[in-house]
Amino acid sequence: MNNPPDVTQDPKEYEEYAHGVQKHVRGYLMVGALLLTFTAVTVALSYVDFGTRKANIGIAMLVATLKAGAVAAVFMHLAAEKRLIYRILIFTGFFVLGLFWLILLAWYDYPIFR
Amino acid sequence: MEIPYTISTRPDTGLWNAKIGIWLFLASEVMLFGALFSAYIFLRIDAAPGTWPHGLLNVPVGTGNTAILIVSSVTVVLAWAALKMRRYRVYWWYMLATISCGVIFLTVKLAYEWPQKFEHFGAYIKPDALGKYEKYLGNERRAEKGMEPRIEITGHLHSQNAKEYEVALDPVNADPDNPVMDRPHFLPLPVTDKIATIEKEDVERATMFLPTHSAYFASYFTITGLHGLHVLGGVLVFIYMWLPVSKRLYQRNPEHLANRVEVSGLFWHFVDLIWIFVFPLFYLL
Amino acid sequence: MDASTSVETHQDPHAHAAEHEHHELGFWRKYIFSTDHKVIGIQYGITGLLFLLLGFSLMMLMRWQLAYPGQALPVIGKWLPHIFGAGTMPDGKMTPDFYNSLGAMHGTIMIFLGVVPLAFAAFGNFVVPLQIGAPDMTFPKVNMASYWALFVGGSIMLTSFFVPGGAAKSGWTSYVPLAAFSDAGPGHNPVFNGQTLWLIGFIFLITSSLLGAVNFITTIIQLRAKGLTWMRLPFFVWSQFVTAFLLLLAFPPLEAAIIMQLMDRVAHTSFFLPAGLVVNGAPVSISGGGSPLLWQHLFWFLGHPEVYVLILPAFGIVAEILANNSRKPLWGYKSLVFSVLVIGFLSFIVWAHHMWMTGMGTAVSAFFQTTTLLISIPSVIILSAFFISLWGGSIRFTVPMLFATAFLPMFGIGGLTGIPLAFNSADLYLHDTYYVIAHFHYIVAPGTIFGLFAGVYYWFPKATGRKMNDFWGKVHFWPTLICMNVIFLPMFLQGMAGMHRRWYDGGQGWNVSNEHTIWGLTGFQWNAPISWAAWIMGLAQIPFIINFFWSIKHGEKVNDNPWEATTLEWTAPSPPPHGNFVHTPVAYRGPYEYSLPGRERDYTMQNEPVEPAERTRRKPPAELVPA
Amino acid sequence: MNSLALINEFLGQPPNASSHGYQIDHILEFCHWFMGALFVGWSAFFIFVLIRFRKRRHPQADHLGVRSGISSHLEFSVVLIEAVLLLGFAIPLWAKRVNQFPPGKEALVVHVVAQQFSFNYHLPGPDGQFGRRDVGFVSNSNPLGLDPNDPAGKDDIVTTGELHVPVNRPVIAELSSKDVIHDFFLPSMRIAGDAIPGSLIPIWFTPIKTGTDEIICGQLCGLGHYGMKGTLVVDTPQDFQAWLKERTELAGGAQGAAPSPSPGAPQQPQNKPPAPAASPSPSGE
Ligand code: HEA
Ligand code: HEA
Ligand code: CUA
Ligand SMILES: [Cu+2]
Repeated sequence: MNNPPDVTQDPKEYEEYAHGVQKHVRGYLMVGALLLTFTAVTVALSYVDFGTRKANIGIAMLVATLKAGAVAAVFMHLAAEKRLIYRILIFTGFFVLGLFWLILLAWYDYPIFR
Repeated sequence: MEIPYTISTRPDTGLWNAKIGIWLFLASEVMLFGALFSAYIFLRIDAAPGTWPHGLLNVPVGTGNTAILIVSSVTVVLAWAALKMRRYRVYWWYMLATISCGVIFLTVKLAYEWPQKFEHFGAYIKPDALGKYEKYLGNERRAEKGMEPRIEITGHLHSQNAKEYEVALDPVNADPDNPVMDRPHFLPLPVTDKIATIEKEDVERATMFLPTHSAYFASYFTITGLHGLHVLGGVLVFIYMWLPVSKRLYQRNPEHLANRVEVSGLFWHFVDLIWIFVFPLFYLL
Repeated sequence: MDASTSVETHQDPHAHAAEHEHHELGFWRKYIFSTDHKVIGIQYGITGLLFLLLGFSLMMLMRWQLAYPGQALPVIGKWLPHIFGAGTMPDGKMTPDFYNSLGAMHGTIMIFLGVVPLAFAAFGNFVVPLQIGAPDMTFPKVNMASYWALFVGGSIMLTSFFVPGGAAKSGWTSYVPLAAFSDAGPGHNPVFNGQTLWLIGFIFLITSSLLGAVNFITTIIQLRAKGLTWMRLPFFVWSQFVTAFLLLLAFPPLEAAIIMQLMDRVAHTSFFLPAGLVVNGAPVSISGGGSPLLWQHLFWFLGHPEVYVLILPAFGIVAEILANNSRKPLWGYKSLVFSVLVIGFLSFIVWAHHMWMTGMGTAVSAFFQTTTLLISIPSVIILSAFFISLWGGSIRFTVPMLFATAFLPMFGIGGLTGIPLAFNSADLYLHDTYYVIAHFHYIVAPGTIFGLFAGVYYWFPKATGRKMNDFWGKVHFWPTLICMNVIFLPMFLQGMAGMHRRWYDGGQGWNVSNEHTIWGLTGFQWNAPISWAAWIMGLAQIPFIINFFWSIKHGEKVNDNPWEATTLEWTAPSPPPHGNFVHTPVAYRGPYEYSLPGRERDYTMQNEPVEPAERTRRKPPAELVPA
Repeated sequence: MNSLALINEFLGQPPNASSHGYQIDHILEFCHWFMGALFVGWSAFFIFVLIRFRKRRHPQADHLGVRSGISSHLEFSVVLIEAVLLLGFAIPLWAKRVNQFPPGKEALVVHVVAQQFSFNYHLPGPDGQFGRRDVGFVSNSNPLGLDPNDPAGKDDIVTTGELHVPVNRPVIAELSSKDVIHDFFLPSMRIAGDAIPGSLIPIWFTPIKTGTDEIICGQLCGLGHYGMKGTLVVDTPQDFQAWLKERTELAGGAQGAAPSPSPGAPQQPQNKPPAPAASPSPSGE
C-alpha cells in the first residue's frame, strides 16, 4: 500500500483505497507503542549487569537493532518495497559493513603490536 | 515541459522519482553516520584505561527525548495516512504535533542537556598523584574487583585559585566505594555538597564537559550535533509543508503533497532511527 | 514514429499543464539561476575548465621551484607576493610553505574542482539526459543547488589563498596530525585559515557531489526514453551511472572525517590526535585518545573510489568517440558494462593500498593486494575492448578522435604502472616517490584530461550548433601529447632512483640522486626539461582557449548530427531547446549501430525503427559465428 | 646480477645493499618486464590498426570486427601472471617482513623517534635495556623524554643525524613519532615504514654491504620535509663496536639522562630549513 495506485480521480476506487489506509493506521499506533516499550526495556536493561560491558553493549545494540528494524520495516514501508530500493540498500549496507570491518581488521592486524 | 513520474509511478520500476531520490540520499546518510559510528567504536576500543567516561549523561531526559522522537515518527506517518485518506485537517494537526515534537527535542537538547554539560567540571589526576586522592577515586576496591581505575574527579567547580581547585563532588567521587556507583547514572542525582580540594600540581588536565574533555564527549557533541542539524532540517521542511502553501498544493493535487510528505517522512524516520542507536551508545553504556 | 512518442503523458493528467508554463525567463533565471540541465552543464563546464587552468597555473609555478630551487622567479615572481601575500614569494623566491600550499591546492583543485565538475557534472548534466531521451533531470532545482554548492565550495577554496598564512599546505590528503597543527594556534584566526577553509569548502563540494549523484542516478533510472533498455544505453551513460554511485556512497565517510577534523581544529577535540604529542619541544595540551590512521582509512575510503570517478567518465567519452570515428560498434559492449560495474563495486574495498607503509600486517595486506589486482582486470578488459573495437573500422582522425586514441596508450601506461604499486613489497620502494606521481598523472592528465578535451570537441556542436576549428584543434593536440610525455615519462626514472614527491627543493639537497645518473642526468637535473615541457604545454593550451571562445560565435555552423552519430542526443536540435526534444524519442535499437550491412548510410540512429527485413538479416551468417 | 635485473638498472634504480632487497627488486623486475611486454604488444597492435584501418585505406567499416576470442586468452594470462606474482612472491615476502622478526638477542634493536625535522635514535647501551620514555620529561636537553629515574636508561644512547649499524646483522627499527607522521625510508636497504605518533611500527633489514647511505623522510611532514634526511652508516662489526663505545662514554659523561652525543645542541633538528619570513616556526604554528 505504500505505493498507492496511480491516482485516478475516480472517487469510488479512492474510497476503497482510503479504507485500506485506515487499516494500517492501527498498525502504526501499535508499532509506536512497541517502540516506546522497547525504549523502556533498553533503559531497564542498562541497569542490569550482564557480567561484562561487552555483553551489556551487545544486548543494548540488539534491542536497538530491533527497534530500528521496526521503524524501517513499518514506518518506512521497507517491509513491502520495490526491488530497486532493496538493491540500493543492500549495496549500501554491504559497503558500511565493509568500511567498518576492514578498518577493524587493519586495526588489529599489526605486526607485534601497535 | 514537465518532468515525467514526479507523481505517478514509472511502470518498470514501480516508483516515482522522489522516492528513489530520497532513498539514495538516505543511503548516503547511512554511509555518513555509519562512518561516524565506526569512528566512535574505534576510538572507544582504543581508549586508554580510565579515559572513557561512563554514565555522564542524563538518562531520564534522554529517555524522554527518545520517546518524543518516536511519537513524532508515529504522528508523521499518521499525517501522511490522513492525506492519503484526503483529510487535510487531520493531516494539519498531526503535522503540527510532529513539528512540536521536533522543536521540543531540539529545545531540550540545546537549552538543557548541552548547557548542563558545559557547567560540569572534571580534573584528570596525574598517574603518580592518584594515591593522594584515593578517597575520591576508590581505586583500591576497583582494582580488587578488576575494574578500570578512575583517573578523573568530577563535579561543579566551586572556586579556584592559583594553586587549587575546589570541586563540589559528583556522587561517584563523593562516595566512590559504593557499589551502586560502579555503574553510575548519576547526573540526575544532584552534585553533592561535599567539597574536595585538588591541587593544580596534581592535575594532568582540567576541563569542563566540552568536546575537548575526552574522545567520548568529542563524539557525543559531534554526533548529537549533526543529528540535531538533521532534526532542524526536518522541522523546517515540515513547517513548509504545514503552512498555507501546502493547502494550495493539496487542492491542486493531493497526491503530490502526499508524496512530499512521504519523502520527508522517510527522512524523519531515518533521523529517528539514528537516534535509536545514539541513545543507548552514549547514554546507557 | 510520432504515434508512440507519448511515453508517459497518457498516464499523467497534468501533462497538459506543460505548455502554458513555458514562458520566457529573464536573464538571471535563464543563464545564472537556471534549472535547465544544459545550462547547468555548461556552467559546470566553464567552472571546471577555469579551475583546470588555475590548477595547471599553480603547477607551472611549482615547476619553476623544482627546476631552479631557491632562484627568483623571473618577471611574475615580483607580482605574486602582491596577489598571494607578502610571505609567499619574498624577492620572487618561493617559500617552502607556499610550495606546500601550491601542491595541496593543485591536487585539490584539479581533482575536486576541475575534473569532477567537468567530467562528471558537466558532461553528465549536458549529455546524459539527451542521451537517454529525457526532457531534463528529475530534480531540476536540486540540480541548480548542486551547482551553487560547488560554486560556494570553490569560492571558499579560492578565498583560502588570501587569508593570513595562505591556503592549506598538508597535501591534498591532509594527513593528520600535520593538518591539525598547520595554520593553528596563536596568531591564527580560528576559522579564516587555510586548512579550516579547506575543510569547510570541502563540505560544500561534497554536498554538491551528493546532490548531483542522487539526481543522476534517479534520472538514469526513471527518465530513460521508451525502448531504451539498460542494454541499449550508450556506454557513457553506464559510466556516469557507476560514477554517481561511487560519489554517493564513498563521499559521506570522508564527510564524516572532515567534520571530525573540523571539530579537531575548531572545538579542539582530538579525534585524530593521540595523547603525548610534542610539537616544537612543547607538549600539546589535548585530551588525546584519537587515531591518525582513522583519518587515513576514511580519507582513502573516498580517495580510491574518487580516482575511478576521475577515469570512468573519460572511459565513457572515449567509448562514444571511438565507436563514432571508427564507424563500427564498440567491441564487447556487454563485457564493458560488466567491467565497469565490477570496477565500481571493487573500488570500495581496495583503499588500503595507499597505506602499505602504515605498519600493515600480512592478512590485511594480502586482502588489499588481492582486491587491488582484481580491480586491474576489468580495466584490462575495458582497454582491450577499446583497442579491439578499432580493428576493422574505418578510422577518421577528427580532433576528438585524436584525443580519444591518444587516451588509450596513455591510460595504458598509467594503469600498468599501477601494478608494481599494488604489490606492497614493491611499493615499499616506490611509495611516495615520483613513480607514484607519474603513475597517476599518466592516468589523469594525458588520460582523463585528454578524454575531457575529446568530449569538449565532440559535444561542442551539440551545445552551440557550431564546430570548433579543426586546424587549431590539431595545433592543440600534438604539442600537448608530446609535452605530456616529456613531463611524465622522466618521472618514472626519478621515482626509480628514489626521488620523493613533495620535495620543495626538487631533490637538489639529496646527495644520492646527485651522484647517481639516469640516462645522463641526475634525478634532480631531470626537473629542468620536465618543467620546460610543462611551460611549453601551457602555451599549447592557448590555441584551445581561443578556439573554444571564438567558435562559440564564429565556428563553422553544422547540422544537428555533424559526426553522423547514432545516439539519441543527436536527434535533438543543436542547441537543444528547453525540454530538449521536438518529439519525445523512442529507442528501437542499441547505441552503436554503425555500418550495418545492407544499409545506405553507415550509421543507424537509435530512434530508427527496425525494419522487418532487418530482423532476419540481423543474425550473422552461420559461418561468421565463432566456434 | 642476472640479466633480468637490467631493466631496473635501465630505469635508474640504485643498487641494493640489504639481504632481502634483491627479492623486492625481483618483483619490480617482473612487473616491469610484464608491463613492457603488454605495452609493446598492444602498441604494435594499436599502431598497425591505426594505419591499416584508417579511412583512406579502409573506407567501409566492418560491422562485426574481431570475431576471435583471443582477448580472453590475453586477459586470462594477465590474471595468471598477476596471481603468480601475488601468491608466489609478494605475499610471502611481506609475511616474512612483518611476521618473522629475528629474535631480539640476535638483532640490533633501535628505536627511531621522528620529529620535525629529524630522526632521533635511541639505543639501549651496554645493558641491552631501553630506558622508559615519557613526554613529561621532554625538554631541550632531553628530546626523547628519557626518564631520569629509570636505571635502565642511564647508559642509553640517544643520537641524531647518523645512525650506525653493523654489517650482516639484522636490525630492528621501531618507529614512532613525537609530532606528525613521518616515513623512515632507507632506499638502499629497500625498506621503509611510517613513523606515526601514538603507534610503534617495527621494521627490519639486514645490511650486507658496508658504506653510507642517505635516510629519507618519505611522508610530507611540514615545511622542512624536503630537508629531513639522515645518514645510515653500515660499519664492520669492529667499527660499530667502536662507535657504540664512543657513544656510551658520551652518555655516561653527560648530565642527566639524556646524553648530548653530538657537539652542539642535539635537539636542533638538523637540516633545518631556512625559516621563511612568513611563518616563523617549523610546524607552521
Ligand atoms: C584516475 C585515477 C587512477 C586510476 C584509474 C588508478 C588505477 C590504479 N592504481 Fe592508482 N593512484 C591514483 C590514481 C589512479 N590510480 C592516484 C591519484 C594515486 C596517488 C594518490 C596520492 O598518494 O596522492 C594513486 C596511487 C596508487 C597506489 C598507492 C601508491 C603509493 O602511494 O605508494 C597504488 C597501489 O596499489 C595504485 C594502484 C593502482 C592500480 C593497481 C590501478 C589499476 O586500476 C590500473 C588498471 C589498469 C591497467 C592494468 C592497464 C591495462 C592496460 C593494458 C593491458 C593495455 C596496455 C596497452 C598499452 C599501454 C598500449 N595507485
Ligand atoms: C586530476 C588530477 C590532476 C591533474 C589533471 C594534474 C595535472 C598535472 N599535474 Fe598534478 N597532481 C595531482 C593531480 C593532478 N595533476 C595530485 C592529486 C597531486 C598530489 C598533490 C599532493 O602531493 O598532495 C599532484 C601533484 C603533482 C606534482 C608533484 C608535486 C610534488 O609532489 O611536489 C607535479 C609535479 O610536476 C604535478 C604536475 C602536473 C602537471 C604538469 C599537470 C598537467 O598535466 C596539467 C595539464 C593541465 C591542463 C592541460 C589544463 C588544461 C585546461 C585548460 C587549457 C583550460 C582551458 C580553459 C578554458 C577553455 C576556459 N602534479
Ligand atoms: Cu618528516 Cu617528512
Ligand atoms: Cu587507489
